[in-house]
Amino acid sequence: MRYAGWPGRRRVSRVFENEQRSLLSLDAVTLDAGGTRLIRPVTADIPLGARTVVLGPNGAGKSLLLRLCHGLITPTSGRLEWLPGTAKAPPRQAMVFDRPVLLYRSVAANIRYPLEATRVPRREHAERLREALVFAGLEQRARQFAPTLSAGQKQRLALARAWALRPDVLFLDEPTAHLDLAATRDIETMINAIHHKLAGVILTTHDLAQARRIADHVVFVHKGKVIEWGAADSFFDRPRAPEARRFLNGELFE
Amino acid sequence: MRYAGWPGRRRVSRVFENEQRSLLSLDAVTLDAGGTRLIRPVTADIPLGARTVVLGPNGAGKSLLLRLCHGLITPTSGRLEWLPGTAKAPPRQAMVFDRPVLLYRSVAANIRYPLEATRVPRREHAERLREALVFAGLEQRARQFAPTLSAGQKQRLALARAWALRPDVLFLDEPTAHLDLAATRDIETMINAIHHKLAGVILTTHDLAQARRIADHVVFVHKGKVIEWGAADSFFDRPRAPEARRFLNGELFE
Amino acid sequence: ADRPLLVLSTTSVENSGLMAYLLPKFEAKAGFKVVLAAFGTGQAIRAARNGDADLLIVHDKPSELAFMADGFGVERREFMYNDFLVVGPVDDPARIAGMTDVEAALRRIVATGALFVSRGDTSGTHKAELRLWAAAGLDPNSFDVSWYRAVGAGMGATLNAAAGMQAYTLVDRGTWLAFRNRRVLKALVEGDPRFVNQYSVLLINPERHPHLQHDKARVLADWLVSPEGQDAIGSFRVAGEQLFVPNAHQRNASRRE
Amino acid sequence: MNFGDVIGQAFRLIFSLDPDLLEIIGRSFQVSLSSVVISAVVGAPLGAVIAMARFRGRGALVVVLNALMGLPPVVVGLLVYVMLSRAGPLGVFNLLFSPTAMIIAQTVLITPLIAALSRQIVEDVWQGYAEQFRSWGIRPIRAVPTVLWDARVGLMTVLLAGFGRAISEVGAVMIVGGNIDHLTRVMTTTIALETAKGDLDLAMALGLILLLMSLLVNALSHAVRRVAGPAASLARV
Amino acid sequence: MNFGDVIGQAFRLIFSLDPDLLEIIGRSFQVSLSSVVISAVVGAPLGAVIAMARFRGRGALVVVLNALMGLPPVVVGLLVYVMLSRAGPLGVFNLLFSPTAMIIAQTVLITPLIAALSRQIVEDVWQGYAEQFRSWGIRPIRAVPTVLWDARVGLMTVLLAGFGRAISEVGAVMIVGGNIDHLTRVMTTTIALETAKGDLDLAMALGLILLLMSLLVNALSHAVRRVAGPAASLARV
Ligand SMILES: Nc1ncnc2c1ncn2[C@@H]1O[C@H](COP(=O)(O)OP(=O)(O)OP(=O)(O)O)[C@@H](O)[C@H]1O
Ligand SMILES: Nc1ncnc2c1ncn2[C@@H]1O[C@H](COP(=O)(O)OP(=O)(O)OP(=O)(O)O)[C@@H](O)[C@H]1O
Ligand SMILES: [Mg+2]
Ligand SMILES: [Mg+2]
Repeated sequence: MRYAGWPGRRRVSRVFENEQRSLLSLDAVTLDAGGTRLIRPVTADIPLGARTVVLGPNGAGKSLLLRLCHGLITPTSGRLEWLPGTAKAPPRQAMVFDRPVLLYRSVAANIRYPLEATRVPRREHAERLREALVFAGLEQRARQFAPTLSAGQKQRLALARAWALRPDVLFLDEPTAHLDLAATRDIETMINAIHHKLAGVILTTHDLAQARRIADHVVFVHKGKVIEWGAADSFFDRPRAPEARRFLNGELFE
Repeated sequence: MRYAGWPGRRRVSRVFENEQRSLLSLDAVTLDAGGTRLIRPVTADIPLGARTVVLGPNGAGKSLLLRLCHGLITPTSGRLEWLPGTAKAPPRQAMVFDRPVLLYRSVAANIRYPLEATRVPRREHAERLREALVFAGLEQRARQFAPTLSAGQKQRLALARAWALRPDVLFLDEPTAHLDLAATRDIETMINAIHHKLAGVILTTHDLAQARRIADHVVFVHKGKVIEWGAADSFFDRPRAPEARRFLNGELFE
Repeated sequence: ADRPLLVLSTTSVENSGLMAYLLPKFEAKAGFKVVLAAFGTGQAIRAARNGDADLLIVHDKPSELAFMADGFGVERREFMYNDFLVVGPVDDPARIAGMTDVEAALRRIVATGALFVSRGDTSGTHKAELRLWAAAGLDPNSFDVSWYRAVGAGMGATLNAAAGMQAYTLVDRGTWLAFRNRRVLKALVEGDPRFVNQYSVLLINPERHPHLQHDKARVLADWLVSPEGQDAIGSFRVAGEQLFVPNAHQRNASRRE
Repeated sequence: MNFGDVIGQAFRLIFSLDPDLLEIIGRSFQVSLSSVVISAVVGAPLGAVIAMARFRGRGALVVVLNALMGLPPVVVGLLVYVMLSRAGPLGVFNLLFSPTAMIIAQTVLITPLIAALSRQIVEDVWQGYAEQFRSWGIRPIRAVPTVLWDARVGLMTVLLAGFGRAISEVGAVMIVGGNIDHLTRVMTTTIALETAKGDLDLAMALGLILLLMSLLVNALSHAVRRVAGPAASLARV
Repeated sequence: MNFGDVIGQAFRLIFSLDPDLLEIIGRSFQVSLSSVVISAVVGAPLGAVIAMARFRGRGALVVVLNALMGLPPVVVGLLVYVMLSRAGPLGVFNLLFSPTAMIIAQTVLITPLIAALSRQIVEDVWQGYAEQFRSWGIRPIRAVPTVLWDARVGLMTVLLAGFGRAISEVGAVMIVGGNIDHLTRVMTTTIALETAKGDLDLAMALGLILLLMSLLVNALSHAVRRVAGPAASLARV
C-alpha cells in the first residue's frame, strides 16, 4: 500500500463535535442467533475522532460487534445511538471485512462500482480510481479479474475501495491480516494520519503490537461480553480484568 | 488451538530418508496464466524433515508456489520431483488454504468428511474427530454450521481438519493470519513439535518474527521469481539479494 | 381490407388436404386470401361463437343447429359429405372384413372382446359412433375399459392409438386416406348407408359480430355450393380415390328465420 | 368467459370429490412424480459429473445437454411410441398406452432439463470446493454425492422445474398414453380434451386445480427444506 | 420406423431448402426468441428482486413462483385466447391467430420459469455480496442490475432453459395461433399436424431439425459466453 496523504479534507470530528465527545453509544445491546446469545448486553461508548481497537480472542464477538455498530445486523435488544445528544444523522461509514467481498469483475470495476452506486460526483471518479489503484499497489493490475488476486492484493483492494468513498467512519476487521510488512506499515501510517480528520476508525486486530501502536481506545471482548473498555494506555499497562491480563499474555483460550 | 501432542508416530522423515536429504526438487518450473508469466523458472530444493518458510511481499507468488508443489496446478513447463533419487511414491500431503474452504456442513461433519473420503480406518474416526475438535478449541461448537464460524475459528477448523489426516507433508498458507496470540503460539508449538516427525512442513507467513521462530529453511519469492533460498539463519542474518534486505526491512513494495 | 378471410374448420378437413386443394383455386378467382385454422369440433364452434373467425365448416348437425338456434349463424349450407368406415388390425380377430352391415360388425367386435378405440371427445365422428352403437342396441357407457378404449383425442391421435394397440375404430374416409401410419390397420367395413358424414358451411350473424368480413365469407360459401366449387370438391383425389362427395344441389340451405 | 365462474367451478369440482377427478389427479401425480424421481436419480448426478469432471468434449456435451432442454414433448412421445409399439424393439413388453409408458416418456423429456440445470447449480458450489477436494486427493467422481448434498437447496428448485414441466406437458403423455379413460387419462390430457370439446370453462377450472396441486407440492418441498435444509439462514446472523 | 430413414429425411429436408420449411423454422425462432427476450427482461429482474429483497410473504411468493413453472401450456393458451378473443377484453386489438398472440402466450408460459430459476441463481451470488452492498448503503433493488450482470453465466443456462421450453411447446401456440399455414405455423404445430396425419417419419424428421436448430442457438450462446464472459477460467489457474 502506498498511503501518501490525500487532498486536504475538513476535519470531520470537529464538524460533528459538540459539547459531547461520543461518536456512538451502545445501550444494553444484545444479539441472539442459532438459539444462543452471541453478544451479551453491551453498554459502551465509542469516542469521537479516535482510533478504537476491538480486542479479544477468536470467536469473542469482535466481528459481530463491528457489524452491529455498522448497522449490518440488528440487535436483538438494546439500542445504538450515533452522536448521542445531537440530532445529527449518522455519519457516512465504510467497512472492510475480514474476508474481503470482491465483485466478479476487474480490479478497476471493483473500485468504480461503489463510486457510481453511492453517487460520488462523476468528475471525481477518474481521480479517485487512480488514487485507489496506487494506494493498493495495483496500478499494473487494474484490468485483472479481481477473484484471481492474491490474498494480500484482495485485502489491499478492499481497503483502497473503502477509502475511495471518503467515509467519516471506517470499520476495519483485521485489515492487515494478509498484508506484508510494508503494506501493514502503510495502513498504520494511514490510520494514524487520517483518524483525527475522521469521526472515528474502529478496527480489530490480533497483532497486539499493532494494537499498541494504533489504539487511542480499546474495547476488550470475551465470550460475547465487553469485559473492559477505555483508554488504550491504561488497558495495556494496567488491565483491570483478569481475562484481559491473560489475553495480553497470550494465555487466554476460548 | 490446544496442541498437546498426539499418540506417537513413526518418524516420517527417517522413513523417507535415504542417502539424500531432499523432499522435493523443482526443476525450471514455470507457470503462465491470463497471458502473463506468473512464476518465472524456479529451480530449488525443499529439504526433507524441515520447516520451510516461503517469504515474499503480497502477490509475489507464494501461494501459487505452494499450489504447484502440492500438485493443485500443473506447471506450464519444468518438472517437480518428490524424493528425488529414490523410487518412492510422493508422500501423503495436506494443505490449509489462506481462505479456508469449509463444506456447507457442521463443524464435526467438516472434520469427519475427509476422514471418510480418504479411507482412514473407521475405528479411528471418533478419536480423531475428538482430538481435532479439542485442537481447534471447538468442542462446544461441533454441531454449529461451519460457515457461521468466526474468521479465526474457520482457520482453526481448517488446520485441525488437515492435521486429522496425519499427512507426511503439511502445506500451510498463512496459517495464523486470523488467529489470536494464544492460538498462534499453539500452532507454532505444534509445527516445532511435529516437523521432525514429518517429511516436511512448508508454510507462508507475513509475520517475520514468526518466520524467524519457525524456519529451518527459507524460500524468498519476489515478482514470481525465487530470488534466494537456503538456510534460515543465513537468510535472516545475511540476506544476499538486495530485494531480500529491503523486504526484511519492510521497504519492499510490489 | 386486405385482411385474409379466416375459416375455422374441424381437423378432418385440414388433415385430408381438401382445403389446401380448394383454396388456391378459390383465391385465384375471388382475388382475396383465405386462411384456415383447424380445431376440434367443439373448440371450433366455441371460437366461432366468440367471433374469432369469419366462416365455419363443421360436420356435427346437432351442434350446428344449436349454433343457429342461439343466433350465432345466419345461414347453414350442407355442401358435401364423405363416409365413415370401420378400420382394424389386418389379422382381424373379430372377422368383420367385408361386412357392409355396421351393426352386425359392431356386435361381433363386442362378442369377440376385440379392442376398440373410441374418439371419446364428443366430436362429430364420436357422436356418429355413439349413434351406431345405439342402433346396434348397445350402450357404450357399460363397456369395459379392458377392450373399449375412449382415448379422448383427435382423429389422427386416435388412429395412431389404434395402430399402436391393434384395435378397431371408426374413422372418416378423408382422414383415413390421408393417414400414413396405417401399418397394421386396414379398412374392413364400409358402404353402410348409415356411414354418411355430412359437412356444412355456416355463415356467422353480422349483428352478433359486426367486425367480421361477412361479405367475403359469403363469397366463399357461395363458391363452395356453386357448380364450380362442387366440381372442385368432386375432383379432389388422394391416392386416386375421391374423398368427398359434393351434394349442395341435393340439399336445401336452411336459413335462420 | 367469466373468471369468477371458472374459479367457482374449480372449487365446486374439488369439493365434489368426484371419484373420476380424484383418479385423474392421482394418476397425474403418480406419473409425474415417478418421472421426476427417476430423472433426478439419473440427471442430477449426470449434471454433477459434467460440472465437476474435466474431460475432452465437455464443452460440447454441455451445449448438447442445454439444447436437449428444447426436446419437444411430441417428438419424445413419438420416439417412445415407436419403441414401445408392437412393431418396435420393446413391443413385447406391451407397455404402450399404460402409465408406465407415460413415465418413460416424461423421464426422457425432463432428464436433460434436470441434468442441464443441475450442472449449473453444482458448478457454482464446486467452484468453491474443487481445490480442497483435489488437495484431499478425492477424485471428482467420488465427490459427486457430497457436492449434490451440499447443493441441495439449489437442486430443489431444479427438481421443481422438472416436476413443473412433467406435470404440465401433454404432448408426450397423449401419444404414448392415449388419454384412455380410467387407464391413462391425466389432468393435462383431460384439459386438452375439454378444450377440443369447446368446454373452455371446464378446461380452465381443471387447469386451476392442476396449479393448486403443484402449489401443494411446492409448498411441501418448501416446508421440508425449512425443516431439513442447512441452516443457511444462520450463515449471516 | 427406421431411424436411419428419419435422419436421412431430416437432412434431405434441410438441404432441400424448401421455402415453406424455412419460413416455418424462421417463424419458430422469431416467436420463441422474442418470448425469451421479453421473459428475460421481466423474469430475471423479478427473480433477482425476490432473491435479494427481504419482505413479508417472500417465502410464499417463492413457492407460488416455483409452482407456476408447472403452468400447463394448454391452460396458458386458453387464458391468452380468452383475453385476445373478440369476446375478450383485448379483442379489439385483433391479435388472435397472429404471431404476436403466440409470443404473448409463450411469454406468459416461460416468464415464471425464468423468474424462478433466476431467483435461485441470483440468490447464490447475492449471498456473497449482500453484506458489502448493505455496508455501501445500496438498497438491494438498486443492486439488481449489478448482480444480474455478475450472475450472467448462470443466468445464461436459465435463459436457455426458457428458450428450450418455448421452442418445444405446442399447446399454447396451437390454441392462440391456430397453426395457420403461412401465418402462424411453427415447427411444433407442424410436427403435431404431421403426427395427426400419421406421417410419423416426417414428424420425427422435423423434430430432429428443431433439435438441430436449438443446438445451434445453444452453441452460439456458448461461443458468446466464451468470448464475452468473465474470465471464470482464470479464477483458478
Ligand atoms: N449464526 C450463528 N450461530 C451460532 N453461532 C454463531 C453464529 N454466527 C456467529 N456465531 C458465533 O459467534 C461468535 C462470535 O463471532 P465473531 O465472528 O464476532 O468472532 P470474532 O471475535 O470476530 O473472532 P475472530 O477473531 O476469530 O474473527 C463465534 O463464536 C461464532 O462461532
Ligand atoms: N489467473 C490469473 N491471472 C493473472 N494474474 C494472476 C492469476 N492468478 C494469480 N495471479 C497473480 O499472480 C500473483 C501471485 O499470486 P499469489 O497468490 O501466489 O501471491 P502470494 O505471494 O501468495 O501473495 P499474498 O501474500 O498476497 O498471498 C499475484 O500477483 C496474482 O495477482
Ligand atoms: Mg472476526
Ligand atoms: Mg498468498
